[in-house]
Amino acid sequence: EGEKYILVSHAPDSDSWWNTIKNGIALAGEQMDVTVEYRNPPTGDLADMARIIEQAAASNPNGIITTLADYDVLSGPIRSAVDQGINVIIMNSGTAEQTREVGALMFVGQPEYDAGYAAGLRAKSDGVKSFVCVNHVISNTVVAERCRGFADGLGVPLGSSMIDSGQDPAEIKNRVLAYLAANPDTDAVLTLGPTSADPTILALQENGMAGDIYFGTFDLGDEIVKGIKSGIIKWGIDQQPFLQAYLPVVILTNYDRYGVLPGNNINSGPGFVTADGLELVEKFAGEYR
Amino acid sequence: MSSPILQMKDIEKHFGPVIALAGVSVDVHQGECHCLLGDNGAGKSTFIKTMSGVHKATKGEILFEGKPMNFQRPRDAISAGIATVYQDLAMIPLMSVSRNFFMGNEPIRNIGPLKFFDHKRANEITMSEMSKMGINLRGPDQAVGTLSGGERQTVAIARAVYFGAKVLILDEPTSALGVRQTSNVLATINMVRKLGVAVVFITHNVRHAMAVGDRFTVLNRGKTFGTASRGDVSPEELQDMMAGGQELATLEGSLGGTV
Amino acid sequence: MSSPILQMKDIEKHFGPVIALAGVSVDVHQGECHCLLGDNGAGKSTFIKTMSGVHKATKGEILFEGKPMNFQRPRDAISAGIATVYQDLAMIPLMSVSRNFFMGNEPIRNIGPLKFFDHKRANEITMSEMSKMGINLRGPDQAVGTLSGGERQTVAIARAVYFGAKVLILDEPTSALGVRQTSNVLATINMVRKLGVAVVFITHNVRHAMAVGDRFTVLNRGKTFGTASRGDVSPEELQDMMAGGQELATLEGSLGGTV
Amino acid sequence: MVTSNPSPAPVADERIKERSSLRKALVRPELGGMCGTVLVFTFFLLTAFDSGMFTSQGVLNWTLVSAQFAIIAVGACLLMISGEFDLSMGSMIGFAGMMIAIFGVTLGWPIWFAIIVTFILCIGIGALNGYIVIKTGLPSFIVTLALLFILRGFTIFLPQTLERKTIIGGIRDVAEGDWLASLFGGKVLTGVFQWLGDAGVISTFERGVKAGQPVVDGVPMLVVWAIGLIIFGHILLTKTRFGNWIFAAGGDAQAARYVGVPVSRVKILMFMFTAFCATVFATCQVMEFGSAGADRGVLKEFEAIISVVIGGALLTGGYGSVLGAALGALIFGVVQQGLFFAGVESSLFRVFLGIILLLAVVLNTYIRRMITGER
Amino acid sequence: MVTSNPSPAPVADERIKERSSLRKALVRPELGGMCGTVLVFTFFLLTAFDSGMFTSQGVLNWTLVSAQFAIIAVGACLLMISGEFDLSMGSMIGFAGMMIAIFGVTLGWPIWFAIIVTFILCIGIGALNGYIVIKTGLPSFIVTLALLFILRGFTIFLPQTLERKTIIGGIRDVAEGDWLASLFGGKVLTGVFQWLGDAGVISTFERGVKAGQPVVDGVPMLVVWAIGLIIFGHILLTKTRFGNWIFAAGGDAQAARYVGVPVSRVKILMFMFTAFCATVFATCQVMEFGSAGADRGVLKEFEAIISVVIGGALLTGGYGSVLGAALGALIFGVVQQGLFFAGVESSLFRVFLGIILLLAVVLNTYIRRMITGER
Ligand SMILES: Nc1ncnc2c1ncn2[C@@H]1O[C@H](COP(=O)(O)OP(=O)(O)OP(=O)(O)O)[C@@H](O)[C@H]1O
Ligand SMILES: Nc1ncnc2c1ncn2[C@@H]1O[C@H](COP(=O)(O)OP(=O)(O)OP(=O)(O)O)[C@@H](O)[C@H]1O
Ligand SMILES: [Mg+2]
Ligand SMILES: [Mg+2]
Repeated sequence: EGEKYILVSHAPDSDSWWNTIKNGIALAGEQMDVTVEYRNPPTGDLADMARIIEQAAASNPNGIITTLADYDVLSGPIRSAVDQGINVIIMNSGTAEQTREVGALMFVGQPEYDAGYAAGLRAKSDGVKSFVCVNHVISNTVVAERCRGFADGLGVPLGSSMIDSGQDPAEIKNRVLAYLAANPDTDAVLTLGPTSADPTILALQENGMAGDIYFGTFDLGDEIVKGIKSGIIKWGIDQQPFLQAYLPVVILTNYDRYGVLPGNNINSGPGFVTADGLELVEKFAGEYR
Repeated sequence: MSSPILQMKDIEKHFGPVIALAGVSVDVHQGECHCLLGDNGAGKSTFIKTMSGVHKATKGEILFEGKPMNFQRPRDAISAGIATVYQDLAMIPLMSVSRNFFMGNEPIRNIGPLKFFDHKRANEITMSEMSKMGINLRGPDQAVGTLSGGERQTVAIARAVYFGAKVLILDEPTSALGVRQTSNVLATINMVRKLGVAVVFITHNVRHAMAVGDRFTVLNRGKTFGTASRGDVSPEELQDMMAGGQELATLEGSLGGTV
Repeated sequence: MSSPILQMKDIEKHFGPVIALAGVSVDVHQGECHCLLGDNGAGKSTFIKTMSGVHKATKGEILFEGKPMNFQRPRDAISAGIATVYQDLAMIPLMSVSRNFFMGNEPIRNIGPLKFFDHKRANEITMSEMSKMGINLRGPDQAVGTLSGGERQTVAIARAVYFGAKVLILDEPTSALGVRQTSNVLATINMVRKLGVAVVFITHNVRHAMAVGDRFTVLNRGKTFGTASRGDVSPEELQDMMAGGQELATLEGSLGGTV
Repeated sequence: MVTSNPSPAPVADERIKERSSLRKALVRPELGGMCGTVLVFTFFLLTAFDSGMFTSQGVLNWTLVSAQFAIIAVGACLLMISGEFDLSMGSMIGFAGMMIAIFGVTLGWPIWFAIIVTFILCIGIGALNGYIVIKTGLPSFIVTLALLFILRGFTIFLPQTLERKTIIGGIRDVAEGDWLASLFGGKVLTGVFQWLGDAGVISTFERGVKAGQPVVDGVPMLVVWAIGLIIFGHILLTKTRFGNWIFAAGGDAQAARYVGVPVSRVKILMFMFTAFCATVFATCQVMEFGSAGADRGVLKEFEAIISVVIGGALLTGGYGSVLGAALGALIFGVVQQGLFFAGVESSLFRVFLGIILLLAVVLNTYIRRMITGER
Repeated sequence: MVTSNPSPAPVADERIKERSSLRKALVRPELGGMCGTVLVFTFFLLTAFDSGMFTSQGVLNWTLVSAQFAIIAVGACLLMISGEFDLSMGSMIGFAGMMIAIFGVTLGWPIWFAIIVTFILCIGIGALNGYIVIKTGLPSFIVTLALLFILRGFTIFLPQTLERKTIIGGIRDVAEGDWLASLFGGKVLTGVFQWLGDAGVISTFERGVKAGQPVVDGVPMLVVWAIGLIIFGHILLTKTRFGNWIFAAGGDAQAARYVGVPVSRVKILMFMFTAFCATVFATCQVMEFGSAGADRGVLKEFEAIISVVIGGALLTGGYGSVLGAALGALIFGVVQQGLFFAGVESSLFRVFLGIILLLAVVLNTYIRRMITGER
């Protein structure tokens, strides 16, 4: 019935994980018959993101769905959108407490640090003692939290375990190779998304460590799923981005139309995807998973 | 006299609000040296640039060998047989002398089906042509930017003469030259003229003009004072016209006569 | 004769493997016009550039008003009182005539404690100085890049003369000038010389040199043939030396005498 | 000889066509930018009028973005006219913000002191940039590129080592009531806006806790800084002796040296001014958002250069105008935010951005040529 | 007059100092790059010798990275010498890869056909770039910047619309056994390496599934392409008529036009060649990694320009060398990978990268000046 919702993410253009989010809101928009728009700061600069939230508020939509990647930066614009009478749902990153503080309706998602921490605990119980975190967007403050959480979960210092891999697949591959050559006693590899996971798989295949080294990754994609299937990757952390995008649209629409609202925050993750039950994941990886 | 090889009819050229040429007509014949004279800013360079395809005339007609010509770019004029030495020389300072010499006309050596720039030949020709003009280069691979002003000018002249043409246009070719080089250039003009080439020669030096010129056209503030043949005009008259009819500063007699 | 204002002793200048000056000594006195003559590539421009602080001499000594001077950059020479017109003019094509004229020496208008560029005054002075030299500019805000060759050269000369100095160095100032402008420049040289300024004048034109020169130094291939005073040397001898002692091309008699 | 009475203005020249004074007034380097601005506004008035882009809130939004671009564009513009580039501007923004956060929050210095030290530090780095460029004779592209890496590296390394994360927050709290911080973070003319809101000129919030207050409650200091820097830069460039030196240094450094312009000094000062602009940008940002992150300012140097080039300056130096750069910043900001308002599909956002930028530049170049009669 | 017998070589000139022929051989534009290379290798031999950087595997590692840089650096170098820039190279890489994936996987065309169509398309876009630059007279910076945005936009938009994802995989499967694909994705000299492995010259894997196989089993086609393009570019630039035109077009377009060099044609062809290099890069990448992503090639244009500038070319055009650019790519690649081998603290990676780049360039400039005796 013509409601308009805008989703603002903190991701730079072309980050493939957010593609699932786009598909999620598009589907929800279609099903609920509302207009949805996706917006993001092209370089991933959070200060630019704040401006986009202000802009979204100025275009007076019925609701805004946004991440709370940095409370300091984003709380101001979000709060003034709320003050203006726009319904806001926080997705993906942020905490329940912060959600309340900015006056948003609810939180759908899973904080990055917590996800990393959970993964770290799991790896620790699998006997991992040292790791390398392949960070393809080192200047992005949100994604780095995953590495920090993982290190804390493992109980080891992050120190020089995080490498600045760049985004080019060949560079990622060769930097992983170089790192592993220089630090042969590394127990585990953690990648932060398909961009860094895909070339890392190739790197491990090339130096013969595939299947040998403990390999976990965030987020799913075609190659990651194949990797899990073939046993190269132990697990992929799925925070179900689809839900993070789909649910807020549905919830906001129903809230606007009928005034109904779930009473609690929704945790969409962390879910560990392992070699068991891969079928649907395989089919929709990169699209809805 | 033969029919003119190049006719410029009523050429006008405007740059935005500036009227550089306000209707100039000149004929150039084979085997003659046509001197273009005039005060600074009279429009000489602009005029020859419309001849050589650098500028498109705002108004007017150009006939080359009797046929109307519409040069879109210097390339067209060059392939029609017009070689030009520009006042601003058209040299690339960062490139070597021999690369500059052959720029646009590189000699080719075939290796199988492939065509390569024949550096050896280019270097030899450059050195010999330059020494014909009275300049002993240190080497053909010196960058043009490190040449002296006169050396640079000589490269431009030697290049235009070497690649020959039906019309050779020289815009103040001797301005930076030493006496020896100047006399070489004048001798060269004299020689190519005798070979049947039409030469258009711009100069501020009446003595140089009188030495080689067959006909003289004087420009003044974008218009022409008309064309005179050698013998019809005295050096003093010419000098007077070149100054645009304005008075010359007098200098205690020591500069009497032609400057 | 007074003691020299500028003494250059045994100046050598090498560019990498190239020896441009191989030991040249010249004295310049107040109120004299010292002509520097020589073939193309003889080293004249290089020599005056060591005078004006552009190049640092590889070897040799410079005394200015009797004191050893070590110019690190042109600024030093300018503030010591040496103004130079370079052969490559030192003009910025994209800037207007009046901005170029005052570049480095902008007139200031105070508004309260603030100092502003006085454009009005700059424009007026530019127009009047240029018309004194015989060039009627269309407007002071025309870009230098659109001036004719001679107009551009006149701006450079007018600038150097206007800002006055103890020593005025002119590197081929008349090369692109029309007869009227040339006679103005020669008259100007004559005038400033009488005001006690030392003038160093480079030219390839023997007649210009003889018209205003008091002493003549001839360079040849980086060395000097020595200095002669006016009256001690005939134009023909001078011309011979300038050609570096080599033969001139002969041109059916019509160019007899001085080029 | 030094003094000479200007002779009467020369007589009219028959070689110049008459031009209307309107046309004469139009012939200036900013013309392109002006045409582009008109074009862009017309475009968005037609396509996004009812999207909220021209409500007071919407206007504030693109004004802020344009003001941000303008602050760095002024520095980049003067530097570019003087013939150099600074690719480290974006990293400098990130670095400056991080230093303020480290000094003010981690080390707990008073915030005014943190800001002053940061300014000194960053302007020093700018001077170092310039010094290296002048001394080595290397192109500024490669020197500032190295600085780009180095500064960004420190911006990641320092907070990571000190605080174990790449964001430092809590600056707003420590800046509360600081005299210097309010110069960068506050708003001015709040009274006027309240009055305008009451008078109904500016719309007021209709629902929520702020109901009744005007939507826009003041002019952010960011905008004040932008306007101040534009005016300063414009006067410096066109009305002072130093401005002439900037043009000269960029037009032909060798020729400028010949006539005694202190080219090295001019260039180094311009590097310092660019660093100053970047630091102003960073300080405003830190004060507004209350945190400094390692991702701040990424690619901002590019955006500054884009604005300057849209504004008609030559990349090779020696030609340009601060007002043009400011208009370029306005065009860039309006296009960027306008596309959001127009609701362009996000994956096509860049396509439109590219096309509109190209059209704006092509059209303004053609219009300028038409009016000035160049070629 | 057109023919003239070259006179005997002129006599020796007393105004030139004697120089050893070694020194003469050294005076060339690549000299800077060579010194930089020696310096960088010395540095890493000292600091990272036992880290595996100089094992056969390690060598392959940085060779691959350098080869990647070299492929785009050759294109960027020739274009830069001809006086223009191409900022859309990075986007072109992403776009080309995505088009191959869309044609080959989504549309199911035979992969050789997909590759050929992509090459034609991309070279066409390069020509368009050049055409716009020439026709409008705008700086290539702004034109190709617009293309940067536009191409990146399409690279995101197309797969999103067609496949609802931004990474398209499965290319390796469809490329299996394709004759053209193997030109980009395969390895050559595998036999030689197997033999070297057996002979013990190259170490073999010790653990994992590949135990017993030689660590390096062939020269990837990427390296072959890089070497091929370097040789082609070098010969084109220094040994042909066209090469002279490239220098002339970049040195002074106006002067080159005066003497009849077809400047517009030269520049447009160079834009097309740059697009060709970008497409080669993309095709090799797609064939190696089996997938195309919307984020491929981001900032690659920068890395290409860095390599070219390290290699001693002038940003303003008219001067440079392909061999220099190739050495620049080698330096850049070795520094990047070497820092990983040397185990530099990762958040300091960029700091070191910046410092070493700066040192390499400064030092090679000084050495070049010392040897050639400039200034
Ligand atoms: N591109 C241009 N834009 C505006 N005015 C121009 C342009 N080119 C030349 N002019 C003007 O046209 C007039 C003629 O210039 P031109 O160069 O033809 O003179 P010239 O006769 O060659 O003078 P000189 O003897 O000094 O070389 C000059 O007054 C000059 O200012
Ligand atoms: N930067 C440089 N590098 C190498 N050689 C140079 C450099 N500058 C000048 N030269 C050489 O030094 C010699 C002297 O040059 P200079 O410019 O002083 O001659 P000039 O006497 O002024 O000649 P002209 O009368 O032609 O202007 C020339 O042969 C020139 O090639
Ligand atoms: Mg002329
Ligand atoms: Mg000279």
